[in-house]
Amino acid sequence: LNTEASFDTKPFKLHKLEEGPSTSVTLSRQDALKYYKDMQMIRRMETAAGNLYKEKIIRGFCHLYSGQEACCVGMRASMRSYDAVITAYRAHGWTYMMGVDPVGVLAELTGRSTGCARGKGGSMHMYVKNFYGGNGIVGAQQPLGAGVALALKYQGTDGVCLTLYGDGAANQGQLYEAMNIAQLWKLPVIFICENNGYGMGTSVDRASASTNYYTRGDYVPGIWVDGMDVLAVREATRFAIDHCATGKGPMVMEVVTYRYSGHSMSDPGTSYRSRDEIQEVRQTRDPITGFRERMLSTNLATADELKDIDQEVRQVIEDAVKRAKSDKEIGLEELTADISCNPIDTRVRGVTAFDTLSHRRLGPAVNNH
Amino acid sequence: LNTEASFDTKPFKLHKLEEGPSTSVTLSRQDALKYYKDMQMIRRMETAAGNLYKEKIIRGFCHLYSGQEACCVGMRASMRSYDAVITAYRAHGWTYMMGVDPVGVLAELTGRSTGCARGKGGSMHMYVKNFYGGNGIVGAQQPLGAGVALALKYQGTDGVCLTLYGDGAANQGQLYEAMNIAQLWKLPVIFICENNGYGMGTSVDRASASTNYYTRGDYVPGIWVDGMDVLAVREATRFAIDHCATGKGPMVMEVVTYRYSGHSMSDPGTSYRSRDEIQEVRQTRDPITGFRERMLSTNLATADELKDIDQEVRQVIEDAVKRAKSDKEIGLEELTADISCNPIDTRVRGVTAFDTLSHRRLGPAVNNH
Amino acid sequence: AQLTVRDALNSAIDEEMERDERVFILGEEVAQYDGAYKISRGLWKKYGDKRVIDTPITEMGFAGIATGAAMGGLRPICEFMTWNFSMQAIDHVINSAAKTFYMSAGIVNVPIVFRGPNGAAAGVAAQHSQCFGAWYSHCPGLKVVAPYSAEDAKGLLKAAIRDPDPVVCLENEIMYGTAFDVADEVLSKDFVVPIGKAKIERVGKHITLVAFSRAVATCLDAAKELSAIGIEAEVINLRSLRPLDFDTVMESVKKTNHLVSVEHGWPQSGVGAEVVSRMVEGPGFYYLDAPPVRVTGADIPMPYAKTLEDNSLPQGKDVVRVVKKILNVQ
Amino acid sequence: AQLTVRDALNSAIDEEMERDERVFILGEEVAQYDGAYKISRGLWKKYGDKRVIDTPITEMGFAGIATGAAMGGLRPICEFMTWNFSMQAIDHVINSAAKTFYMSAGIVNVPIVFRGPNGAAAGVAAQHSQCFGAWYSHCPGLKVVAPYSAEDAKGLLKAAIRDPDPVVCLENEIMYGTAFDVADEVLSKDFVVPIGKAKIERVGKHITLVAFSRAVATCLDAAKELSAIGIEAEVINLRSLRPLDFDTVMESVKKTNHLVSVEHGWPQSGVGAEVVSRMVEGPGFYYLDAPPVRVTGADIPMPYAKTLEDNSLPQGKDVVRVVKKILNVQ
Ligand SMILES: Cc1ncc(C[n+]2csc(CCOP(=O)(O)OP(=O)(O)O)c2C)c(N)n1
Ligand SMILES: Cc1ncc(C[n+]2csc(CCOP(=O)(O)OP(=O)(O)O)c2C)c(N)n1
Ligand SMILES: [Mg+2]
Ligand SMILES: [Mg+2]
Repeated sequence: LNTEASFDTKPFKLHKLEEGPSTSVTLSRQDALKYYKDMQMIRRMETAAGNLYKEKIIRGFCHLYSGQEACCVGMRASMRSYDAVITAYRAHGWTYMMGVDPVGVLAELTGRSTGCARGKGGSMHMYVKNFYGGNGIVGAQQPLGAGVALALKYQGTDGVCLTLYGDGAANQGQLYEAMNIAQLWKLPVIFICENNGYGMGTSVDRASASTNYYTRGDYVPGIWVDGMDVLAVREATRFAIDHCATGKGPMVMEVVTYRYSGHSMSDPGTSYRSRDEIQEVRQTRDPITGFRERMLSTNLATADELKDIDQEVRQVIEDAVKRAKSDKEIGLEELTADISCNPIDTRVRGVTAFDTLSHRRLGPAVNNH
Repeated sequence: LNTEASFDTKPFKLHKLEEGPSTSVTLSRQDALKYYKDMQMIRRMETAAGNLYKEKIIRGFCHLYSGQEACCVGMRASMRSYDAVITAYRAHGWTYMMGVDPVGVLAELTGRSTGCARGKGGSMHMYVKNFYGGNGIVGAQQPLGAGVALALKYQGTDGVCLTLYGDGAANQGQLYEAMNIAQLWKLPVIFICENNGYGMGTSVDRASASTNYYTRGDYVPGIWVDGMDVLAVREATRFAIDHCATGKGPMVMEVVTYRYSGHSMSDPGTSYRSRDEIQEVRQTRDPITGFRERMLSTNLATADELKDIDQEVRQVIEDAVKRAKSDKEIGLEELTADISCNPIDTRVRGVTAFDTLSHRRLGPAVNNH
Repeated sequence: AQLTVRDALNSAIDEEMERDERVFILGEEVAQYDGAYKISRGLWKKYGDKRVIDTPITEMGFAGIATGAAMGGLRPICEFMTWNFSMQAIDHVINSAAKTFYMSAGIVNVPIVFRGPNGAAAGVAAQHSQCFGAWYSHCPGLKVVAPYSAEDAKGLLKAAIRDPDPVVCLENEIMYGTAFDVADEVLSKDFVVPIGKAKIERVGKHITLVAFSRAVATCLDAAKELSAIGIEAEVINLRSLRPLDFDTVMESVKKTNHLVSVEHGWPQSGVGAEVVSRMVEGPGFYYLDAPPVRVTGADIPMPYAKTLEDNSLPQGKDVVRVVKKILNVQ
Repeated sequence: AQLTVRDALNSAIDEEMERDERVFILGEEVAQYDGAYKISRGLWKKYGDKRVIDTPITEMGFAGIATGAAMGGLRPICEFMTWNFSMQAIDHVINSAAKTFYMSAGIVNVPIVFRGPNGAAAGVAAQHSQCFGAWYSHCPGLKVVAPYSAEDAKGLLKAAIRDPDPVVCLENEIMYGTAFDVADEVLSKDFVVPIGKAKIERVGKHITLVAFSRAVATCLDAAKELSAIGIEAEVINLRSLRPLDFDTVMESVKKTNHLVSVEHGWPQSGVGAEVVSRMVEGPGFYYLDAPPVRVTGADIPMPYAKTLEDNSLPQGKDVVRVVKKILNVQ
């Protein structure tokens, strides 16, 4: 077995940049195993979520990340412990990568007390240290992420905030407002467009007058990345973090990827694209299959080792699903918990004039000091 | 006297355009006299407005257009009768150019019944056929103008909507949303940035990461124009209207100009720029002085003729001021007039539970058929 | 005949588009996808790109464009995928659409309909569950309708589209699939429900329940249960929040002498606050034999977990409980 | 000592910036121009670019950035040049700031203050004269304060800045220049007015007048006039709209048995609607000897012309008229 191997990524496309990341990358065996496992974990977790939804144990919206695993895994690989992330509602993969275990994710989806938001947030609203959600409002995370970046800079760190949004969200005006301010103030924010080809049922070319998302920051430098290659994503992210962390201001990163499932569980995802198209991506560009092949062909791992990982992942998810199904929802006394950090008046009006509930404080309130 | 003369304009800068308007332009004596008179009329009207404000007869906000006259006069010169305009709160000049006489403007400013909005709108809210205001919300007119353009196209005309905004407003996210949609749908809208160097007390470079406003439409073609030269503005507008009217979609036009007064009357306008700067513009780039010199030097008019125009303009404005001061405000019965076009319940609550006022319908309600 | 709320809305739009060439619909996924909640199903096929228009996910942009198009002489129907996203565009609803007719002294009326599902759906949590009834009905210059039944949906939306003023139409996602028995006239192309008139959904004499949208169902549930113990509740479906037909409420309370308002939105300065205030501000005060009471959504952001969600919104039993208390019944 | 509301707000910000390095202010023209209404005068000179930050005219962008900065551990003061422009950013105030603590089950609190002048100024017409009291106080997760006096302004803004939750501070442009006599303690760096407590501005026994912001002045004018004819009105300055201190109102009405609420915003589902509803919903109903009445802005967009504008907003005489009517006095 090799302890290291080298690969070429697809060329990066650059906007307002003299130089980009190198396209030849080195991968250690240890990292390879980790990326593989993480991508598999997310894939399986999403499959489990899909099943729980079909069983009607998950309700409402449920946006799966299957197909896009290389994005968050690649980015996380280049992040430092104090870098921050904010993304949209397609947040399960990121939540896991930022430190919530599959029980925390799946139990949130089933609305149980072991969920990372105690079941109060659901699919779109998950949070953990340095991870600011999970946001249900298309585009809202764009300036929020720039604001987190402002805080990192203000506090004197060289931390960077990765701010992710979809190709659909890339047309939101607040992105352009945030980019303008980020450039003026040299905020350490990477605006990352996960271009998965569609915003709900609308293909990119029907929603965006320019689909070169990496150039849409105009005066903000940009970089185009193959989002199905975890190594390309890792390298580009390292490059972008370095750019932002050294005071050069924001950067735009377009990560081209694909979502296998429908937009949310209620969307079969086949009216606006063909099954063939999906099949074709699965067969030729799948981030896990591709990576697996690379690992095997360069002797970074044996097929058995990978099978073991698959097995382990399967087990972890199976256990998590059990917990997510069997754990309890929080009690009704938490209906009025944590509305405010400092509630002042602890009487909260219930559904009638005669129901006065009491406010409780339970969560850690990370900004209360 | 000549009936016609030729001039060179400053070169236009082009963005995503192969060809621009010609820089050599021809001007007829008749047009020249009209442009001159219109610019003088606006200049004097604004001076009068400033004085009325100082006399406390005009209240609230009052945004003067002095210095920017060549913009609206030049654009109007290339507009067809059915083209539309929408602008921001700096609307007096445009209101006049779209057909409201100085009494209609000044009496609106003094809040009298002869005002073009019967005194109900004030400085920022004036309307007349094909002129959709006057908008007090920075940036709001950007998609509104694209919407008017949509209507023109939908109705099968080749009409174009000129949509004006300031350099400050050029950073508004809704501009980018509107441009994206306009480009996708090929709407006949000219997004016109009147770059007068400042948004209130903030110079362009402090508010905009790129001050090349004519390029900020990215995929939308753009053109840079000397906004102090009425002829350059006229030519560029003709070019842009032609582009839009022939189904090529939107265009961006940056018109570089200057405002002599403060942002509104409460702003002395001298804390964020020097008196020298203002003086320098007045002396070297004033749109009226420059145009006057051109007319004289090419024998399109005699000094006496221009003096006569000045005299006539002065008289018109003087009379208008008198009317604007002496006319009455509308009666209190109009407090509840024209809240709705079809009011349904004509009882309108006044300031107490015991005051029920009656709704009246008075205005023409141009879209009620 | 049976008609779902979805089909009622769909046919309202269809019929009005047929009737008036100036009517068109735009919004996210309204065309090729047939609408996120399938309200516009079939319309793109029937009317094509010109009149059924998919927009990018840019509410401020497309709501502004729709408003501008109305100023320019068209009759846009602007769909918000849900009303929650109208916050991105609310400046256009209020400052561009609602205020322009007054500011222009009656020159520019803005005939536009803003519509979409409002309030809580199921399991969509805090950012996707807000009721905008109180906010929009607060503002003069707007009309605000909130259909409950298929009849309401069809008739009010048609009235809204024909109206020369900006109208906000607050629908309810959970009701979309609900089928109602409707009279034949409801199926007619001429059927219109007048804006600004409430409907008595159930006649009663002991207490008046006032509600709008899905809360009308909550009241009807309660009324049924109450009836079993001999309490006959009169249920008023407001249908319009602005203008709000208080005459009908007043007439009812003159008879019942008791008032409860029911809504799914938050309590503070909600629609119920207005109903209660109008009741007591004048002579109505003296018609009441007991305090008028508001039943509302709990004063919290909407939680995701099912039992919590269920307890965030008023149910029939909550109304029953309140009514018994007011009427002093065990 | 004498203190203007403007100086009160200015010193509140200054003192809190001195006290806590995490506090900073951003907004349009707050730095080099010293603030459009000069609330931040001198602060840029004192604290520099890092902590007093001019923004482009992009409310959604900078309010979102401010909210993100609060999530990231800072204590932003986000100035809206006027609250009218908050409509462009309202999604961040509600969905990003107000709901996040609950959605995250208490993980991410968002310590931010949104502030600026609210309601009608003079002669600025419909788009620039809206009162946002009812809208914002409708929403759980937010706190909403509305100072009237210099004491209120200083103490409430300081409390807001120190508070770990999102706070909306609704000021009034017309009051900025008003000077108030204040006790020495108000000038102290430790002076704070607790959020959620109303203040009795004037003690009386015949009727209770409840108001916030500039409407408190309207009530005090009325109270003076009423006193001349022997009617002693108790004037309650709510100070906070959420939480709303109804206990103080209730205690007062127990004594006076009469209630009038006064505000400058629109009537329908306004703040007064909430005050009246809370009064009558429970036992309070029985304390009233006459209908409780709302005095509000007229139900119209704000006109520009002076006489119309004057008649759009309640004045002392309107309150006097209502009180006399309620108390049956000629
Ligand atoms: C402001 C707003 N508008 C609309 C929606 C409804 N919506 C949720 S996701 C989505 C599509 C977003 O597409 P994209 O940005 O490409 O992200 P993807 O789903 O592909 O990850 C839409 C329209 C929303 N949540 N928020
Ligand atoms: C949404 C919004 N934010 C802020 C304001 C306050 N305001 C009015 S005009 C203005 C400056 C605009 O500058 P610019 O766009 O350059 O236009 P100019 O005044 O130079 O014509 C500001 C900040 C407003 N009216 N609307
Ligand atoms: Mg997408
Ligand atoms: Mg400017």
